[in-house]
Amino acid sequence: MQYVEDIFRTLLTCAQGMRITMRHLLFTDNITVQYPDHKRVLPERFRGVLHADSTKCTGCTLCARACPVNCIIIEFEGKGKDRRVARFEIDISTCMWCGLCVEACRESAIETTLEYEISCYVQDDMRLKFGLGPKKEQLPAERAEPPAPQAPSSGQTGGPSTPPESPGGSAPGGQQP
Amino acid sequence: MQPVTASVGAPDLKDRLDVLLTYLPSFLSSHGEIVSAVFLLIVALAVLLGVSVYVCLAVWLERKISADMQDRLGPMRVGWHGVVQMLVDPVKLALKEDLCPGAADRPFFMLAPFVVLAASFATFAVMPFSAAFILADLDIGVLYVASVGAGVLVGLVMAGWASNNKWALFSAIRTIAMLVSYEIPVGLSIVTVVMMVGSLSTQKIVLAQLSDAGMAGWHLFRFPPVFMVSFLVFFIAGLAEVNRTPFDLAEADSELVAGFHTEYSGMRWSFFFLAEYADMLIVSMLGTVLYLGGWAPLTVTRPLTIDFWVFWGMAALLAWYLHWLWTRIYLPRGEYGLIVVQTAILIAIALALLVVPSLAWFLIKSLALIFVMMWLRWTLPRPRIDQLMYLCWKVLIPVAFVNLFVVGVMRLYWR
Amino acid sequence: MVTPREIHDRLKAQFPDDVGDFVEEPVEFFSEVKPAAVGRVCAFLKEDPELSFNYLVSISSVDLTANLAAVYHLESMDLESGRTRHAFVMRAQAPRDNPVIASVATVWGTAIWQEREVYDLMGITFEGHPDLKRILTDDDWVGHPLRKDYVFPKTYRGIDLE
Amino acid sequence: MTLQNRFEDNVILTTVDAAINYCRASSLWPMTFGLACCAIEMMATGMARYDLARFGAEVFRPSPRQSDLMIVAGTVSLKMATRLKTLYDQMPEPRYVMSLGSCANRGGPYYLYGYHVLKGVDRIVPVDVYVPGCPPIPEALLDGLMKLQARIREEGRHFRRLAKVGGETQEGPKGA
Amino acid sequence: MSGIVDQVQRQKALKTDRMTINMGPQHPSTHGVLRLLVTTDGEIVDHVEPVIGYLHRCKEKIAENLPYYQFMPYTDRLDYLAGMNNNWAWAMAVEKLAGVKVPERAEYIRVMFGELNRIASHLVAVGTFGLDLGTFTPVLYCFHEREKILDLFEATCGARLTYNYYRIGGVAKDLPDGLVTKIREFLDPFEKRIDELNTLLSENHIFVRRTANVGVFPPALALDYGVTGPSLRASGVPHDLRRAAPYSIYDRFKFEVVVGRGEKGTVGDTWDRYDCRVREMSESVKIVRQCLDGLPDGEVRTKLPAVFKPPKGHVLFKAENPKGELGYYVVSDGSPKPSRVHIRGPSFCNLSIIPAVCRGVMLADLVAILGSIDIVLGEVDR
Repeated sequence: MQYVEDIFRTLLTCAQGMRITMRHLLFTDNITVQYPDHKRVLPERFRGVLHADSTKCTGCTLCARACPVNCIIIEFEGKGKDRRVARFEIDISTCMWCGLCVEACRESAIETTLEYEISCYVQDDMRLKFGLGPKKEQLPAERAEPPAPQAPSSGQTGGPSTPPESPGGSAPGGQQP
Repeated sequence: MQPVTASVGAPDLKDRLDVLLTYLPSFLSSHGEIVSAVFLLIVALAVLLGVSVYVCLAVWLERKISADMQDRLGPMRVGWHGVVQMLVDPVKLALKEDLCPGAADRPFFMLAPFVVLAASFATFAVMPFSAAFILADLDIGVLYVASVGAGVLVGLVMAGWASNNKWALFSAIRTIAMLVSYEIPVGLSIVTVVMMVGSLSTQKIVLAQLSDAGMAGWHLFRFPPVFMVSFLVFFIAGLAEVNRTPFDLAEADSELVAGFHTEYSGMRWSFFFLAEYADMLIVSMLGTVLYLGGWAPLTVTRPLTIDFWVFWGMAALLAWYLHWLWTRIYLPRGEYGLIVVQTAILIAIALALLVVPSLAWFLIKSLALIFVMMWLRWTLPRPRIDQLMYLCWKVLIPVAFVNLFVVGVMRLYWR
Repeated sequence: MVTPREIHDRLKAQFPDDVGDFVEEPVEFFSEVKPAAVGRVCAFLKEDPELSFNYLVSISSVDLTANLAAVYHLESMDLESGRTRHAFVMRAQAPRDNPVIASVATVWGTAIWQEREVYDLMGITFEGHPDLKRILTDDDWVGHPLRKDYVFPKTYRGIDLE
Repeated sequence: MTLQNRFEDNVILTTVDAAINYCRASSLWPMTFGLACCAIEMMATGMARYDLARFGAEVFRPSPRQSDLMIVAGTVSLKMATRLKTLYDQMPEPRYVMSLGSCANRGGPYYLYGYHVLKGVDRIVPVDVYVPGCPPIPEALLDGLMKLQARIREEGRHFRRLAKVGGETQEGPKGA
Repeated sequence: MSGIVDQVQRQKALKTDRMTINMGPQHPSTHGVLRLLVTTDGEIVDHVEPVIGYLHRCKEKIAENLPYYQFMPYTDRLDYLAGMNNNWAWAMAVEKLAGVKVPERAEYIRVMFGELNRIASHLVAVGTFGLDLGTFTPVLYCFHEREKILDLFEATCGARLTYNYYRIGGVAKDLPDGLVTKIREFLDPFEKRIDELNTLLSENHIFVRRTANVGVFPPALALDYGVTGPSLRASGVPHDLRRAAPYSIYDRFKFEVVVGRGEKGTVGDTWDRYDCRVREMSESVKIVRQCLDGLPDGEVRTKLPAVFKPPKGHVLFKAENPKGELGYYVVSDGSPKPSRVHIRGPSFCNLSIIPAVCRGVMLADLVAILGSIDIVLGEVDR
């Protein structure tokens, strides 16, 4: 009757449930990606932190207008012919990683890198500065070699006693002095 | 005894030593009880230390087993496979700020963890670790365990009431309902075993199961269906006694925020954690003593008895699992920590088997029961409080009574 | 399948002075209703056996600079087959300085929360609502944010918002 | 402190401070404080694939009393800000705050027109590590956690407040 | 005899007062920042009043100040478990308003990712429902499956949770090569994982006793409170927008609308809502397979003018989200920015039924009912 059937049903279904967890205990592999030692291969369209290439940028501010949060700040200096980008900053503390700026830029000066290890201790580390744009006439002569994006700062994160180097969380990309 | 008069001149060190040495034996023999008190104190501290080490090991083991059951890895970065993790947690907890909420009932709030700890550790006095090694071989051993175990309830309710937090109050009321009502099935299943043995002392219960037939002598396999049902009743009620999932209604994270120890932090909270794992050990030890033949060894050598096959079967399964683990699991930094640790544990158990066989058998059986408790924790959902009460009053207690009656009848006719 | 125009005409017949004209702006046609009569009209729309609008999709508030409007999207769904029989859109406008619209909380249960939200964000009070108080912002919030002339607060409980 | 890392991994030669900091760093128990989308990423970090338990942070303690790391994961609205402050005050002392995601860093996407959104958690609670991203992927959270652990290891005498690396953080009200 | 009588009298005279506790904004089982003001008499819940607004992020005010295409990333953060479906509803609302044509391939891609995201959202719903009732393991198995789907999304649009992949008039980028095979690799073993979940959770007798006949939503009451989606279908109303008012190209796909059968108890109880979500996942798998078979090629986005100005007018468009009917009421005055956007969140209405249903229910059941209607606070508070 209902009373007895309840007991046996409970025991039976509990046993089936336990069989599954035991199967996972014994036979299935663990799927953990051990982050600091094995890094997951990111797809090439991955939207990491933004990197603006100051040499390609012509200062058309299309990206600044496309950003819903206005976190790209561009300032110019000089007028007319030799007007150039004096200050190109992206404030990634308000950026929403939507990628609309990358779509808006025609010269593809601004792209998303595969970089995600950008946590830091202080607010203004999160304001990426991408330096001065090249003067119009100097463009061909001394085009500065764009700094290669910094290798992810995983460093040697070995056993417990060795803290990873440069805990200051240096921002990647062309943080030129 | 004629006192030795000191030699002329200021008595130097040598003379003092002589006086001491001549008097000491007579002094000791005449004050026997002080000696035994000191001896007991030392042994009690040893057991206390042993249990704390066990708790650290159990926490680590639970994390690792639950991780493996959920296809993940558990603590890894702290030493080899998180082995150091079990030392790190208590140290961190000890150094936390010791908060006591303003409106809390201060004395009770402070006292509750110690009451819980004292009650759960007191029951180790009666556990028969091996033929000779038992702290206090009381005649009313099992009754002592049941009654002192109820002290944990007092501590939990004190904690729940004193922390002046609505959630803690909720869980305190639930704890009363649950623990008190689950004492009865535990008591009844103990009575069925005691009726078989005829004495309450744990040592005699184990001796009753000690026979050359090995496993066949255990209570579990006496009158086959009856005692297995009784063991099941005991195990389920024991789970509820210890607040382990699927009955962890007292500190159900999803409903009550963290149960009676919501307001506790740091060291006080770790006492509750310690007490919970100690309770788990007690229930599994009690189960081993009552049903699985305490420290009665498995006759491994004689191929006729079933335990020969059981033991070597389990050993083969474990060896196969280790081999599978060695080939399949990939480990960072090349070391095979998990396997080394597991083999180390196995070798330790094997050694203990040779050195102190009865103690090792007793621990293996309790650890097996603890593994089943952990296994249950990660599979079953949590019943509601009224379903829990229904389970206790409408299912466990009637079954236990019927069982008691059947054992009584059998005991009467078949010795 | 009853078209919105027929529903409008039936309403016009039922409540001649309460129902305004049938606006045929692009995409969705709706009919104007006087704010005070909204309760009665909705009750009729729900009870009428043939129309039986049992599903109030949403009450949206719109700031038409001159006055504030509440737009009611209704649907009639037959519970066995799950088909929507017909849909209807209704708008009630209330003057900006003292926007009061009759509440439909007694007609549909979902209106209780939706009207509280409209009151909270746009400031239209619904008289006849069981407990009309703010639902999304806190009770001590000043102003109704979704109005076009809303000024963002500078500080809130001691936290500056610059 | 340099004495510490001259030996290879597992030989621990250390002072009491470093040992205490090490224990404190490697068993950070986070408090379940998920607000919005970042909470889902925090849960994903706790699950099988990224496994926060590897860092000793296995138990997501529900009550603030037993946790020592508050991960602010999601948008802090103004209605929630006062609750967040009381929750922070209820945590026992060696407590750390990780601000996860742009919303917690500085209001994120709701910086311009978000009248009801708090522009950054560090206005009400001292923040120890910021993890940019919207939402940051689980590896970024783990990276933030490791940087927090590195910083805890370099903390000064064990009861003094955190040694600020790279200058003083915003002047949010200090802990006890 | 009289002793007992006056003892009973004294028992009755014992004044037990209600206790109001609030399952505060930070509570393990409220899915996010929801506060329930619960007045209980012992374990029995007497009255529940949800207090929301702790995640109110002023989406509607932001929508009025941004051009149409820039509001798309904000729709991801509405129901942050189903970013693709929110994007889709917003894209279609504006397309219906402006009469924009969408190329064939883009429609197929949209349906495919919408359904994949439905599976991911249901996986989280089912997993956390198990968490509310005490089991910890199923949520890990569900998240393991969900991670595979998130990898597919990450390969196409670069983000795991906030995709911003749909555009007005199509889709941002075409599928990366090799994605179709990856999707098939995910779909094939998925059925087996659902059966494993069933044996582990839904068939477990403790789980059944805990959820059957608990929190029954009668269909009329559910519709009166605007409950839609799996919660409404579990009460026996086969209302699914994909079949009732097929938008996009849903009329080409064969799938059956999952309705609550009341297997373990009455129709419309907590177990049914849970079971509907589990069965809906296999329906979505069917749809994705049909999409993959019929995927045409061609470009994925129609060209729109740089400054996109839809005509003056207003529209309410509803799409079938995993949680229910997500509606956008868009009023445009001809300028590039919408003059008013009202978002009809399904979780907002689903949550509003809690006070009406949870009267005289146990505290543990309140948690179960809340878990079964599967709300996401981003959509409740907008």
